[in-house]
Amino acid sequence: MIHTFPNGGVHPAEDKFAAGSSIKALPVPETVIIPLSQHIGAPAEPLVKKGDKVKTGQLIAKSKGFVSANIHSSVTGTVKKIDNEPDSSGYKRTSVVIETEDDQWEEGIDTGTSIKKNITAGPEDIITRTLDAGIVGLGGATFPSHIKLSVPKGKKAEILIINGVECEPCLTSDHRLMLEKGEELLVGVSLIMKALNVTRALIGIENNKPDAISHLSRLAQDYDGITVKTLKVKYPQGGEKQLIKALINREVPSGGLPIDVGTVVHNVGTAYAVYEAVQKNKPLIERVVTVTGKGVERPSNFLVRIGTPVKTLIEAAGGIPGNTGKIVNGGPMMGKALNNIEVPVNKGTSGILIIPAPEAARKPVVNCVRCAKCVSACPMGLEPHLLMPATEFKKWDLAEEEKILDCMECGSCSYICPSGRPLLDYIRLGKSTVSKIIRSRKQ
Amino acid sequence: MDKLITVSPSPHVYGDDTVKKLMYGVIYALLPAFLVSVYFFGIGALIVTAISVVSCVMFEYLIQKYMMKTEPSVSDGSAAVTGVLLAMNLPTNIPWWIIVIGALVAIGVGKMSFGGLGNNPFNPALVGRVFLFISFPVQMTSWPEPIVSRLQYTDAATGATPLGVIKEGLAAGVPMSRLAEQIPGYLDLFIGHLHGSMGEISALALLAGGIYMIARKIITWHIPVSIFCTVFLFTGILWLINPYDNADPVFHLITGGLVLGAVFMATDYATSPMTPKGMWIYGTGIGVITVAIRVYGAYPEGISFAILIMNSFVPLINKYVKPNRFGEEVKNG
Amino acid sequence: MDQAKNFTKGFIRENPVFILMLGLCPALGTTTSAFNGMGMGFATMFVVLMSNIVVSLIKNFVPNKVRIPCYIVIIASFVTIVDLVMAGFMPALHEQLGLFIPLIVVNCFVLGRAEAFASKNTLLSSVIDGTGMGLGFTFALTLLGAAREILGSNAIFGLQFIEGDGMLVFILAPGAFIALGYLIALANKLNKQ
Amino acid sequence: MAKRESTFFNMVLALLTITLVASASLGFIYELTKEPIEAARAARKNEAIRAVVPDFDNNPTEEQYTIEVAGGELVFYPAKKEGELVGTAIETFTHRGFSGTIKLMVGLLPDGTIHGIEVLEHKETPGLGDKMESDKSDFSAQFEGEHPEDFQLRLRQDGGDVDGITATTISSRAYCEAVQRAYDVYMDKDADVSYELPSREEAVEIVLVNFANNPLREEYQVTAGGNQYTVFPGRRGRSYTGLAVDMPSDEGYIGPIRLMVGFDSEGVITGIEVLEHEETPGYGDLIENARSDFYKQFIGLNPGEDNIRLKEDGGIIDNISGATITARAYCDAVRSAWEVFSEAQNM
Repeated sequence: MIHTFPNGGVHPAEDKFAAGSSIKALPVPETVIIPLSQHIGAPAEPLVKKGDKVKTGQLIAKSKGFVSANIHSSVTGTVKKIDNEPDSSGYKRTSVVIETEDDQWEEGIDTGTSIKKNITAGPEDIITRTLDAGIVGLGGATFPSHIKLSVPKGKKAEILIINGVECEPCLTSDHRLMLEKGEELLVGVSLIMKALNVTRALIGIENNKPDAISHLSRLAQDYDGITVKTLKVKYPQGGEKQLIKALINREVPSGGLPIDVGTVVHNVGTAYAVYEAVQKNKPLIERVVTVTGKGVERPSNFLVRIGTPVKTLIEAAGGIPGNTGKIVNGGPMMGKALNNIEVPVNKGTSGILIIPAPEAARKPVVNCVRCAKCVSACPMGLEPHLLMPATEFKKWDLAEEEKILDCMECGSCSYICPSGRPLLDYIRLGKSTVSKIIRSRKQ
Repeated sequence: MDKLITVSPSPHVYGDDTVKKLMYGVIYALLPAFLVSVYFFGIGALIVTAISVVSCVMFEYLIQKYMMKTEPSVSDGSAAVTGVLLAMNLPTNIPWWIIVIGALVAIGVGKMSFGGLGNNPFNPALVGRVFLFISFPVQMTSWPEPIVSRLQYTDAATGATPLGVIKEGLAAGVPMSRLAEQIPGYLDLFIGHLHGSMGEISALALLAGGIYMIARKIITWHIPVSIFCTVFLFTGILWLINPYDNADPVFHLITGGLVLGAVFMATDYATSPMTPKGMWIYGTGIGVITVAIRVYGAYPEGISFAILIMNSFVPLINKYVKPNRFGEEVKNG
Repeated sequence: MDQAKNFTKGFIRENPVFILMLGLCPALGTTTSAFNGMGMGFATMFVVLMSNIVVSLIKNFVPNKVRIPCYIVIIASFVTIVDLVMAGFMPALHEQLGLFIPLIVVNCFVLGRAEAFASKNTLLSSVIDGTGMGLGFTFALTLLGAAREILGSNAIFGLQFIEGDGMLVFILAPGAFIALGYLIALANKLNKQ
Repeated sequence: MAKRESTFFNMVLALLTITLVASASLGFIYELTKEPIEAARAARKNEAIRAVVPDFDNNPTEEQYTIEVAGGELVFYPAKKEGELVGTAIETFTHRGFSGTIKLMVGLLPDGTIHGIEVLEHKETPGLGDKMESDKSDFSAQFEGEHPEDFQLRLRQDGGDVDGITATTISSRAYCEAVQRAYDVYMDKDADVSYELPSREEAVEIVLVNFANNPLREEYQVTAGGNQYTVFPGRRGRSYTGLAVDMPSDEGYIGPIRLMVGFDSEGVITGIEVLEHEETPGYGDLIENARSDFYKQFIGLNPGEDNIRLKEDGGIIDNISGATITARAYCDAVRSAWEVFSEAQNM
């Protein structure tokens, strides 16, 4: 049976050019820029200073507070400076700049390629290792993973859901990971199951990746409680709430978390990272990044050290094509356009997408014809055609009443609008204003 | 960097649909009905459509340019769609100046008074049609003889629509069974060999257009299906209660402007509800009012009035009928 | 107040129908032709003028608390007089306007002039106001009637200028609303300039 | 003069003075306009009368008389010249207009030929229904000089001779009905204007044939299907010649229909009379023998052998146009009467 979520969603052209290219490790760059804020929450606190020698995998910044994550050096070398450097958001953030000298790994890290299936760590160990290794959600949200591994008091996790959907068009990093690191991934899933104390895990994969589905299904036979589920191709199925609805038909209440319906969702990349952290004692210092786009010479999936400049990746894929109009960090639907390709790859970078100039421009904006396509495309059951004017004319009460805060910013409305209206742009503005108003009301 | 790149918020890709494409899609969907009409009514169909489209586009251009003083947007095709739909709702022997007046009312009163495309509460083509219907009842209710009047325009021989025959007959007390002899067979009715307005005659061609539009996702199926179901059920009940004085539901479905109205007029974007639930309410309302007018009202056909009446409820429906909010009603199964 | 201005205000600036939007019921109901509109207008004008005169004369005699009943009695009397005289001497017009003549009593416009103007102003001003506003009302109704007659019957004051029927809708109630709506828009545009 | 205070006295005084002056002046105006109003009314009516009948020299309004019919009354204005009747103007009506009642003035010559028709009152749609007015279209002209005996007062599409007004079937049809009503009542005025239905006694004598007794004296009750019915046997000498059945049916279009059905000794229908009904004038009331030949098709049929049902119900009886339900009830009553007849035979 093929699952999907019932309401809303769109189906943009998939354009998975890099699906056939296997993961290649990129050489260690000459310089890495490691931002101290690569996750949701408080930036980590630097432990090194200018001139310090660091090894690969060495902790260079400590997580500050509960919602935060450790940062490790991804290379061996000398700290050149700790300064504000532009990152992929376009803002300057405190980063550790390291000049590479060698590639010497920190003691105790297993850099071998053998697969360690045997799980010895207990639930507490797993959570601690995850925390220590600085693992965050690798699907793009970069929420510190150890928090999602510890079930809050009074709640109970029943099912673990592993997100192998990769619903963003063009991106293929998760796809390749599932094909090439299937066994490690499943061990990682088992580890998370153990940490959460659940007996069932579902891996959801969209059916445009039949090879991954069959590969993982075959491997999963050896693992108790892990099942691979096929999903219909539909964006934004990778959204936590949509994925839960699609796989187990539960609706996370408005403003709630997956744990409210007895489930926890982790990305396949995160599961792999947990495997490496727990079984190999390896912190999160590299990730798979897809470099793709129409006109890119060699669409590829690279295993990249965190902090590598985006420019290096693009050059490895054949350089910037002549007609480039836009370079996006992430997928075409939710990624962020970059204004600078010197910025580093961070933990949340799942892909670099190069869009040709003709497609980079937006459609001309004309009158709303009230075609209701945005209403039927919204996976959250909202009415973008109403939320946009509510923001435009500053009717914040109406916007709040119409649940503007439920918007997950998937962009389906802007994608589908035949009048080319910037629905999501306004809704984002409306969301931030409404949440400010709500916060001020609470005070 | 030697050249500029675009930096804009997500999403970075867009669907293929544009207003223009959707509008031309509607026009393509109307082609089969138009061709059937040309086959049955000949030059009348061509003249009426040409005058209607040209005057609608012209009035929209003139009003936008000289009265609203905005950049004319006639190229989006919405005025042309109004023009074709208005023509579809007229008999093919109607004098040219009546069409021009209808186009002026449709575009001027029905659309531009409210601010143009997307802001009009009523379907412009229907506003024009109903205006003409009340203003020129004689010209609007004499329909040319199909096939034989192919080469005539305003001088064509005329006759009554099947719905008109039934309405008149039943009012005079003639039983259904005898009236059935006066109307074409169901196959003829379905193909379009009958008296009627230009675009409403062929249920077959209109349904083909409707299926094309649903397949191309120009419209959704909810409104036409809900109208058809309601009309079928309502007339079916009446027919079962008293088959002597009521036409059967199939007859009601394939005659008059029902298919044209349900597929092309009621589904007009700006004047129909935004949510599937709302569309059901709207379609059901149209169905009920249509049958009520047909069976109990003064006119043999009521779909135009029904659509306009339900158009006026659309803002209310949109206000109170909301889509299924994700996570609002927690149904965990 | 400048009496000339007092007289002309009723035409556009303070036109009872187009600007003040008073007396819309007869304005919509009776204006199927220019002649009917004019007849109704003059009937109303007579009532406004006469009641303005009387109210202005007795304004000090009538105590405040009973002024509205008194005004209504005065207006009703004049309306009845108009009704009877019209039935006797203009039966054809009376037939057409029929129901709407007695309704002049409840025309807010008439009571409005008595209450808002005549009860506070001199006899001369009240006469000028009554005549001016009455003519404005007549002008509005005649204009509306003419517009509907031209569009609806291809005629003006009963003179057919094109053979055949016009746009029927303008003779019917919906046409009255459409025509009135566009005339109000026009009056507002003129007022703005 | 300063504004007076709102004291009780002042208020009463003001109101009293004003109402007195008002009523006095109104009384005066009323007296003044009384005659012109009367004259205008009479002139209007006379004008209408003059328009529909030939030249006259009497005052028809003085000689007017009224005849009550179902749904209203008809007013007759006889027009005379030198003492001789030259025509009659009839104020007739119909309730079947598109927007309610239409009043017409129909002028008939003494032989019933239509001389002219004027519309007195109507609320039909301007531009459509109002074309019935003589100055708006030639519709009314087609009636002039026609005698309703050869000129069927029905629209062509309904099988008559009248060309309806385009797109205005309902008004045209109503117009014809009103004219027909005037004609019917006028032609019948010497006989019995109100179409009284036969009494039970009369009906028995009409529906039975070939009898020498007084069937009314010999009435008795028959039970059929659980109900009691009154029957009247016809006899010649000792031999039984027929039976009249007083047959109520409870399912007309509007209310019950009561028939008197006569059979001969074999069960063949010898006559039918309608005793009571409340059916629609102009439609359902065509079952009355005086109004249509509907009953004639039953004579000579034997409900035991012939299928006394409407053709659309699979039988052999022709329907009454516009009155299917009434006609169906009539057939049902006739069949039930036959059931009573056979019960009586078996007794």
